[in-house]
Amino acid sequence: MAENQQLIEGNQTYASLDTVIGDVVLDQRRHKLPWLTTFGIASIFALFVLPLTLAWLLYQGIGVWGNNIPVGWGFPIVNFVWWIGIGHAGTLISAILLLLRQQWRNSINRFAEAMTIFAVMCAGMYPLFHTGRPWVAAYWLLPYPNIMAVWPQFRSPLMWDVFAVSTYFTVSLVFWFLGLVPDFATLRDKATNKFAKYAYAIPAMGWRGSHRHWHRYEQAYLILAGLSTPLVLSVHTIVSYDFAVSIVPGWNVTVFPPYFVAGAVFAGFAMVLLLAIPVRALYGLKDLITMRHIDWMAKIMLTTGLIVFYGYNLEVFYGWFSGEKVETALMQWRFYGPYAWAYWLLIFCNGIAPQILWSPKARRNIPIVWTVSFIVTIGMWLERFVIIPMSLMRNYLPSSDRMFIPTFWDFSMFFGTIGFFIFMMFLFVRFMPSITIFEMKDLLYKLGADKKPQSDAVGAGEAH
Amino acid sequence: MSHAPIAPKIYGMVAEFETPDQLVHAASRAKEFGYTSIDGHSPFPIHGMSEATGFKCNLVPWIFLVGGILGGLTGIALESYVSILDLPLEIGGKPLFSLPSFFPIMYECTILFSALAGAIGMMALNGFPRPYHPIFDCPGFERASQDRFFLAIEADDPLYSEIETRRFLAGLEPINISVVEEEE
Amino acid sequence: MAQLFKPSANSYAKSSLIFSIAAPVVIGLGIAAMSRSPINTKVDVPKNQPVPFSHQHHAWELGIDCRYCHTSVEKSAYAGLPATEICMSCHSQIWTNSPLLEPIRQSYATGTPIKWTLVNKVPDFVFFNHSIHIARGINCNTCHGAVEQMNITFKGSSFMMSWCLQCHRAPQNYLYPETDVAGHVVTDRTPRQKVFDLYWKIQEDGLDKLNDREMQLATGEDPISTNSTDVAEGRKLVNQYGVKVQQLADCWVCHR
Amino acid sequence: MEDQTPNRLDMDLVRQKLADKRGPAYWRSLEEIAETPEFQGWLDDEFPHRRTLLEIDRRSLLKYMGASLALAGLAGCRGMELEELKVVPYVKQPEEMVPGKPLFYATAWTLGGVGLGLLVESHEGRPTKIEGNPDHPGSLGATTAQTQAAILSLYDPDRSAMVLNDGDGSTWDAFMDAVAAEFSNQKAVHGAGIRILTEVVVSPTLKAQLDGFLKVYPGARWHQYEPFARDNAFDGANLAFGQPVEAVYHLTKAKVIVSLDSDFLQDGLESVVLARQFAEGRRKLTAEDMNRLYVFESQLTCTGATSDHRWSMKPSSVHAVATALLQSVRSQGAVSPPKELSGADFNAVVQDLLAHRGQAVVIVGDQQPPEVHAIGHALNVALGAVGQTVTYHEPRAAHAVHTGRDLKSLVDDMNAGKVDVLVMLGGNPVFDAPVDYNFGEALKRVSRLRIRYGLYEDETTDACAAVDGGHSWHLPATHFLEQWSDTRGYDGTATVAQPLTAPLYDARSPHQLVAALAGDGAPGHDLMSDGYQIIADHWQSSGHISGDFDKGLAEVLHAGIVPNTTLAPRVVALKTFDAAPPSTTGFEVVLRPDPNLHDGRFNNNGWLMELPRPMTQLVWDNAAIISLKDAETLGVQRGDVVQVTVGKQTLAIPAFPQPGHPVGSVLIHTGFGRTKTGSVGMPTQHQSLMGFDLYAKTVGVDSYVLKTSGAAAYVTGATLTKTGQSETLVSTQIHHSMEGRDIVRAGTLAEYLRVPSLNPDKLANPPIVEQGDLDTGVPTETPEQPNIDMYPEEIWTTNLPQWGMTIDLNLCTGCNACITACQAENNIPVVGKTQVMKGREMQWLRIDRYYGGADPDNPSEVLVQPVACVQCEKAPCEPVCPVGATVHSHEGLNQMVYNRCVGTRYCSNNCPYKVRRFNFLDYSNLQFQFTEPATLINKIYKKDGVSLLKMVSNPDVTVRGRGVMEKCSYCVQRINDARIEAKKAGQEIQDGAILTACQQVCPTKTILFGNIADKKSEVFKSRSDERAYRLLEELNTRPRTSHLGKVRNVNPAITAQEGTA
Repeated sequence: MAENQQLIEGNQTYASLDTVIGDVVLDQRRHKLPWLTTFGIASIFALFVLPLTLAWLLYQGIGVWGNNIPVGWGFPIVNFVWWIGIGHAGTLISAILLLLRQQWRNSINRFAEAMTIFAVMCAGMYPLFHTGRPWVAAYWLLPYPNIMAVWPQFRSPLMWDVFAVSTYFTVSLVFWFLGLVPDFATLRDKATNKFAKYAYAIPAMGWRGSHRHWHRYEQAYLILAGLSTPLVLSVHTIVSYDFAVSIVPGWNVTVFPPYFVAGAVFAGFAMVLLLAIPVRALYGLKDLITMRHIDWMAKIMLTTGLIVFYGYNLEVFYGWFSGEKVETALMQWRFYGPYAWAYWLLIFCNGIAPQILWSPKARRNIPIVWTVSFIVTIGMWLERFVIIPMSLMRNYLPSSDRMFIPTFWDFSMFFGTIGFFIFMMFLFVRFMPSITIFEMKDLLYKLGADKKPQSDAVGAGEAH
Repeated sequence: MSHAPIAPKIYGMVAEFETPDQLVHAASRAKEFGYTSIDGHSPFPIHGMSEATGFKCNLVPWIFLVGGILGGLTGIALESYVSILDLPLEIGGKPLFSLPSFFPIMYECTILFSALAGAIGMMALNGFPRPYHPIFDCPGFERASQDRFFLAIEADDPLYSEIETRRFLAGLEPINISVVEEEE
Repeated sequence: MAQLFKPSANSYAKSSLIFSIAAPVVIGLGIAAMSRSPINTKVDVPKNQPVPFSHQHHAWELGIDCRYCHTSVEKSAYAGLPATEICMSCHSQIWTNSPLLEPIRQSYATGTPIKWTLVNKVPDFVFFNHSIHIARGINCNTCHGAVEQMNITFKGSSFMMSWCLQCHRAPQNYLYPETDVAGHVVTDRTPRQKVFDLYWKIQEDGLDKLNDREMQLATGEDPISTNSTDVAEGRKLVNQYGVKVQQLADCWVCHR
Repeated sequence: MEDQTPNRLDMDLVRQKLADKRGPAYWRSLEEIAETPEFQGWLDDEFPHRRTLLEIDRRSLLKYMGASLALAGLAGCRGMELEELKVVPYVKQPEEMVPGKPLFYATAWTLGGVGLGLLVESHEGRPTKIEGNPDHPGSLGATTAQTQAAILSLYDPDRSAMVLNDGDGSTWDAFMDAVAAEFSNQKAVHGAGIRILTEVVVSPTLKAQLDGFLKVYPGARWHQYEPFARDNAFDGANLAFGQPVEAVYHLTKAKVIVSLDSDFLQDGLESVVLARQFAEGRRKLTAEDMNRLYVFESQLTCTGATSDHRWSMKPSSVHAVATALLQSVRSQGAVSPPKELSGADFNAVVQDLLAHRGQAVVIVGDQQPPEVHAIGHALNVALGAVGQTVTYHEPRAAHAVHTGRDLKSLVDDMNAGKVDVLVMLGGNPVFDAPVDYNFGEALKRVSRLRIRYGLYEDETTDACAAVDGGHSWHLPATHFLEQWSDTRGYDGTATVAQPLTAPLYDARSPHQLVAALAGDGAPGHDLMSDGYQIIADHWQSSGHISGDFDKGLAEVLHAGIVPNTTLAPRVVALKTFDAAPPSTTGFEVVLRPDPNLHDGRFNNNGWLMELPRPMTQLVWDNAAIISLKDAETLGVQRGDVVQVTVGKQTLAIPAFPQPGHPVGSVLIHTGFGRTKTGSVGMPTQHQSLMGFDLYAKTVGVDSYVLKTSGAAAYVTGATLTKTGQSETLVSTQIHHSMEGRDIVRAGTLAEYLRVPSLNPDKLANPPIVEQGDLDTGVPTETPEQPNIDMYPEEIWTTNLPQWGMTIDLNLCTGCNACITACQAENNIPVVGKTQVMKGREMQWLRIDRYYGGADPDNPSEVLVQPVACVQCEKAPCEPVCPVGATVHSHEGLNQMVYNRCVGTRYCSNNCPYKVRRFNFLDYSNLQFQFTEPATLINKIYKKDGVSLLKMVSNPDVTVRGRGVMEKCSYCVQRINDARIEAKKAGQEIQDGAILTACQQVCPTKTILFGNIADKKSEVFKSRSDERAYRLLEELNTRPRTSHLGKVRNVNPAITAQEGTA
């Protein structure tokens, strides 16, 4: 019982849930200085830095970045993979944990899904703009009968990316929207302000909670979850193919798919914590996103972190075991080259730092968890940096080795997208229920009504 | 429009309950009593309602399945047509039909089509979007999406009658009972 | 609780939903149609010229051979536009003071070239070679339409890549054997002779004596034929001319 | 236009309008002016041909060409043009011309006193590409990098465009009037006040003209000066033989070649034929047939890298080696070996020489003092080489002098105030004369007329104008493709050079000018026509052309050589001379002409600026090239500025530590640091903008400040000090070691005979059974090699030719000619220093250079390897392209389709050879981008009119736009052309019918190209050679380009661990 209560703290009723969650949105007075300042800064990046960068990029060509031959892929692809990775937590939490009947997911899935959508948006910008001519890339990458009588080339991992990422985005969006419909209805009915009423009524589409609807709704929701699970796994697998399929030393590693997926989850949960912790503090959601949740997420971070770390070690092992002169040269380069600091920092961020989460104390210490998440987020970016440009700097023919030095525009675009992400997240928190109301009620009902199966469920939850 | 005032069309009679369990109990009672067009309304899915009202509909999974199959076929068909028939190119010495490279896209198409089909199908089956519904006229119904549970017995039910139905519902100790009219 | 919407809202909602899905499709189809239409391809759009030159008059009525003006069409990638002196070789004798020909005389006198408006143009990254097409028996009209019927010259075909590929992927559908007036296949002619033969036949025998493939050319419709006998004939010619069909659709044959 | 007067008046108008316009601006203003009817009229009767060029310039070249022939899109891949385009046919079409088909004309070029016969490709009167003339003995079809780039100078918008009088715009007529006035005074004193300064004159006609002039003005003098004329050789010959003979080498006969600090394989136009001869001696890989090259040099050169044994030493030490060799050879055995190499080695060299009497030859480098040259001659005599491997001829130069001393006497006269009129035909003495002459000061004493005739307005132009008193004239010179002239090849063979186009600017040929000065060109009359007449007259009188002259001349022009004009060998007798060893202290500074910019005359040529210097791979800069040991002792890294002090002269210049460079000597190339030149050589006005990169300073530093008349060869007694500043030196290769990988296969002759494949693994542990087939490179016929490949052998079977290429590393000298040829043929843009620094150079073909051995100052081997796209059969770049922009053709080419490319750069990432190049910026539309900031203004400016530079573009190749990947195409435009012609002729493409640009230019025939499916083809034979291997074979990419391993014919008597290359 005590166990269970930790999923929802304070003695909540259906009505109180509505208030706790709904008022964040309906009572706009709750958004105070912290929200405004953060949002203000974010919008500078989202509405000024990012557009400016893109304009200059399109005007000049990608020469404004640091890319060169041999380093054809620099920051843009690093950031792309980083964002996609972050975008994985959402659907993973909603889908996989749903299938695993992890009720603790209920209070964070909506939030995580939103994060997914926006992260994938940010990620999507990079492949499009890194050609320097998005107008061409945009329509030549889509298969449709054209007057040139030519088609995309389906053997290319980039083509797979196009399908994987767009599918992932679409499905996540649908999943997210379906989840929102009943809550829109709630807000519609709760709202007093006429404008708000209509604003929520339209997306609610006339939801009235009929049991027939609930019946089909639950079927669909469950199957969607079932579909999303392999989707989530496939997307980052396919992203990892961009590298694993090539013959570039440091890229053609068979371990990439699993360890990219693990990395994605790793990064994703880090980002969820990074955002959830302040939000729950800010909007009095402590009762719904409890220490229990944070504890579990920390555990998942620890697990995936270990998988990723294992991946790093495997890379080194391959490099040594293959006996390939090129591979060993690459390892030398990572260990001692001019960018060695990036490699060792990566090892610290993703390998060493998370180990503190072994201790339950640390897992329940908000500042520590938050800091670790922050470190991990940086670490995951470094991982992509180490894999992508650093591998490209070394070649089969030493004559073509070159350094890669990012420029101002590399960074401005990166921070621009971060700004965009935060910008969107804050809008979301302000105008949409950041916790699934009806699922919380369902949970409350289950917890309150019959305890027997519930404690099992929670038991399952612990033993995940 | 005719001159004689016509009696407003009745949608049905709605009873409001405190708890989910009451609603389920009421629903099953109504079923036993013989009512067929019953509709329960709750802020969250209540397991047992469908059984209680004897509502069955398993179309949704089939829609997902068909969508998925179609998607997969579309994917592989597109790739094969393009790579073998319409634009046969030697790409890095790979065979024209290189299944391993075609698989990912086929796979993604499967999921995409299936998901869209399912989601849209579900909405269609539920008749959404439907911003207007007579039951919204039911007093206090806004709480149906918050913390109250409603059982509606629709007027088109053969057993429906102002008096009988009201008496029956009253027997279930609802918070209140109201008759809902339907706008033309 | 009060209704937020009128009953009619339901139908509005549904229809707007359907519309929002249908609209992009319609727009897409519209663009597709437009890009294939003269709006984009400029087919059949006559261009103003400094001198209202009529192919119909020169090529058909007078029966002047294409090569008289387009001198390099057999030797070079570029068919060649007549130098002013070529025009003058006749027009120093006839129509010597027609006001229409003033620009020609001016040009000849001052040595300033005439600036004709370009009618047929492939993009800069397409390297089209007239001479080899002539040498393989592709008639001028195959690409340029019924030039001998044009008063003010216009573009005969879209020159879209897909259009080029129709022939480059299946030349047998476009190559055709030449027949004499009696309709017998003429065998003793080289492909290039066949090319320049058509207008003569129109001259001598008039349109009605042409076989239907030649008719297609003369009337400027797409001279494709897919009926088995024609295609079989086409195949023969493909072998006879030594056309390497496989290669025709290689990128670097046209793009470099 | 019968009446001339209106035109004269209108010319004044034009002159006013042009008065203060310069460079590109000049062209812009000209566009406005060109609209005025007066100008039109003037054009018509003055320069009929000029019109077309102005047409081109006013309308965008794209529109003109795009219509009048299918000129590949200068606008880049922009898709279908929809706006109204104009077609401009001829008014009167030239007889021989078929629109759309290029014509080739034979002509010749002269550089550093040597002529080279050329064939120049012309599209509709627009020269686009220079090739060697196969019939010319000095070219045999090949050329050098500089020759290839010369075409770019023709279209250089910075060229001197109009006559300047005291710095203001003027005309030739005005000039002629001025001359007429002044020379009439001079007549009185028999022209005692007139001095003419030319570069080394090779042209027989010009010589005759100048002699004629001197007859008219007996008091006048004619001086010659060129900073890198062969003064030392001149003195050396005098010292040895008492007459200024010139040595002509016949290396085909030579079995043992000793280079005393001579870079005869790369330096100068002569190198073309010498490299060819040398290569012939290295084709047969047997101990008796293969020649052996010993190099004693003071810098790492192509020759040194190619040699079998190389000793690097201070320039002064070469004297000792030479002396020792001479004594030893004379006394039939090694005596007193010099300290630079061990007695054993020295003895081995001597024995080798003695064993090959009559088959050995010694070649001395120009920077060596006369004594060493004399010793070299003596050695050749002693070795019985004379008449065999070397013959002595009267100089090519029409009037051989020691230009250094010649200039001195001129300067003395100037300082003595004896000179009233100084006529400078070409050259740039103010920039490149020895500092102690102080030519600029002396110029101030030239009181009345300072006439400067040159291709560019440069330092000398300014110096002339700066003097107050008297008048200065700058006269625009014609590019060699714009003028009638003649010259002599390395063996004296004369060529009558014809122009390819009328002058693009208001320029005259030197012949016309001298003729005019000599008074037989009356002011005002059309100077263009007699440019031809002068040459014709000379050759008619010379009597070399028998029979009907006009017909004969036509044949001569067509052939590109004048029959039997080869200079006859002279009989020489060796005198006794005393060759005192040079005294030397401190650092020794060697000033050499930059391998690309020569003495600075190509300073405004982007192709040459960006062409990596051989060995250093340095671009856009010159540097103090020092040994690694010296760098260590000085504590400087690459780019750290060092102060070079010689007497009073100091020079601050970034250091470049170079492996294989001798300790205690500094090599500095000249030709940089110009203070007045075009926008490429001196982009001062530019700054860096929003990460867009341009320079704020001159390109490189002026090293002539160290050039003194005293030091005939190299400067001794120099000191180097570290300054603490540092600058960026950009080199296209940062890693120099092969890191133990199997990249360049090389071995000694012995190793080759043991393991013909030179496969390092097998060399390390020779297998019992030799598996030569492993390395034949034949794709399918390798039974021993199990096909470890999941892919089908063939996607489709075809009987089409399969293109392939072989590159014989045994012949490659790394002279870079192929790179520039490729650049010219394939419209490859120049990107500028900063872009190269970022790793974005665009050259499709690169020459990798690797060092071997432990001691960096004395690498055991220096290997060069040309690498372009190897056209893999299982190309890794293809499957990764999402839009299928790079796919395989039925002829086995790895096609890159620019207009389909979206620019993901994945192909480049996945290319193990990294031979793909990407247009990160709008390089080709900003031909100037490396000198102009790409600001908005600039881009708008770019829009009006297409820059003249675009006229150099090859119309058969697309000019790539921004965001497009590109790479070597095996010159597919040439393949397609050959195929079409073959088809029209109803035959298959003959072997050798297709020459790729790099193959055609190569002096040593290193590169072979052809159909590898044809078992009889040259390339198939070469590909089946035992030495043939495919780069990075282990990746199973199946390259169509095979490299052939390098074999060094080492002297067995010399132990490997001695420092040899």
